[in-house]
Amino acid sequence: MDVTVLLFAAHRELAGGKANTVVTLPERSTVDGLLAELRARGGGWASLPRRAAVAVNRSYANGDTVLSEGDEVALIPPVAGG
Amino acid sequence: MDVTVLLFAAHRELAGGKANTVVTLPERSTVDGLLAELRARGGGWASLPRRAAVAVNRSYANGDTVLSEGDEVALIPPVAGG
Amino acid sequence: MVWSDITTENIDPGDVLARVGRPGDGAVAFFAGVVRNENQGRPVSGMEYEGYDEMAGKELAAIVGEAAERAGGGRVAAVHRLGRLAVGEVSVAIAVSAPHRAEAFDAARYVIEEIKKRLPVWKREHYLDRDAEWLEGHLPAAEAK
Amino acid sequence: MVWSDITTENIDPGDVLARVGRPGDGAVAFFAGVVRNENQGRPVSGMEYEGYDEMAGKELAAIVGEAAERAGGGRVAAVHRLGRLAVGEVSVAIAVSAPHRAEAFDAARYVIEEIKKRLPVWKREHYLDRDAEWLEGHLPAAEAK
Repeated sequence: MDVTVLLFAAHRELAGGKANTVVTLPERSTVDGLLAELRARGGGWASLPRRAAVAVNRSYANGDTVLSEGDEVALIPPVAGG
Repeated sequence: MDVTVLLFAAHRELAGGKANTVVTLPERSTVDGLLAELRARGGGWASLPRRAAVAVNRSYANGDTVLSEGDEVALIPPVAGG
Repeated sequence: MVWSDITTENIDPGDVLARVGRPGDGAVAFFAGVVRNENQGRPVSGMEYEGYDEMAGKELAAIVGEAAERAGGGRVAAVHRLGRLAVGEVSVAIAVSAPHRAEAFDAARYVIEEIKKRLPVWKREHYLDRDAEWLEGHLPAAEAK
Repeated sequence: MVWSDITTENIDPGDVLARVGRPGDGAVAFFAGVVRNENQGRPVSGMEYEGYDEMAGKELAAIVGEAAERAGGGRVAAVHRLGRLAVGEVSVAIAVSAPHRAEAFDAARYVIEEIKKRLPVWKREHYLDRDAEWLEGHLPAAEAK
């Protein structure tokens, strides 16, 4: 299945400036599985912060949230609004 | 010596609507002495609330504050600004 | 910078807000008190504010000075209106700017709490269904016996 | 009544204030965040706000809804700006009206604290004397390992 990964701010710069990328994963992969897959790519991806919040389809999710085809998964760096 | 007594809000109504009045007191009278003198007048004055804050010359003062000729003594009902 | 005033004119929140803010301030807090249309279930037609004008001006100036000090030298502006106000009209407005939000909120809150404790102002509520009444207030701390 | 928005336009505090207030409300609290001219001693020339737009809109709406409930059904309006802001420009503005002041202050404070904790927005500070930097932020509570 394919999910779309969104990157923001400092994360985007770590990953070579890409704002989003499509990742193909085994069925029933979790958020943690996706993160492991991304880090295994090496380069900037390897240095994605160990601590990252994740939103699936625009709601905060946990590491064990199971993903589905077409999900929008956003890696949320520590937020700094206001 | 003479001091000017200012009355406000509910106090003024107790004292027959007068906003201020001049009171003649013995030299070195205190705020408490003035209050006793006013209450002794009877009528509405007798019912001036037992608890009243007092300002002498526009600063909050205590019951034992000593008064001087010409002082402006305001009886301050419980305040309700804002 | 502090600014304070006792006025019988209409209060414009924008004017009060415009009195604070400087390049080093990252936070602006504002508070306004507004005449309500009811109090404890009684329909209210308006509020009449009486003040000991000269002392109220001096006391409000002291309060904003204390607030500015608490806000680490922040800017504080406060104005209290006297006279007869209609429902929805602003009776008091306070603006504070400070480097950070905690200081700004705290100073704005300090000003309104101190106004309620010590500003020599009284209010008489006018009701739709009965006579006007002076509202119970707070006895200032310095108290004669 | 709640209102919230994520915008790239200039924020006018008066517009945000005008969105709250009703006849039963006696208190209006307001907060604005403003771009400062320095941070920890470094001169700042401006701030660049990036957001996860769609999620930020949804999250800000959730925050103002929670705040309105805390304020006993008070009115809450909040707007956050994105894009490049100059020193002195407003990045966020929050207005709350409620029957009494404690509720209004608490709700306004709640909105800004929750924005700082959970709104998916990031800021990059631009300095006069060096390169821009993404600022350290807060990790939202829902956290993947």
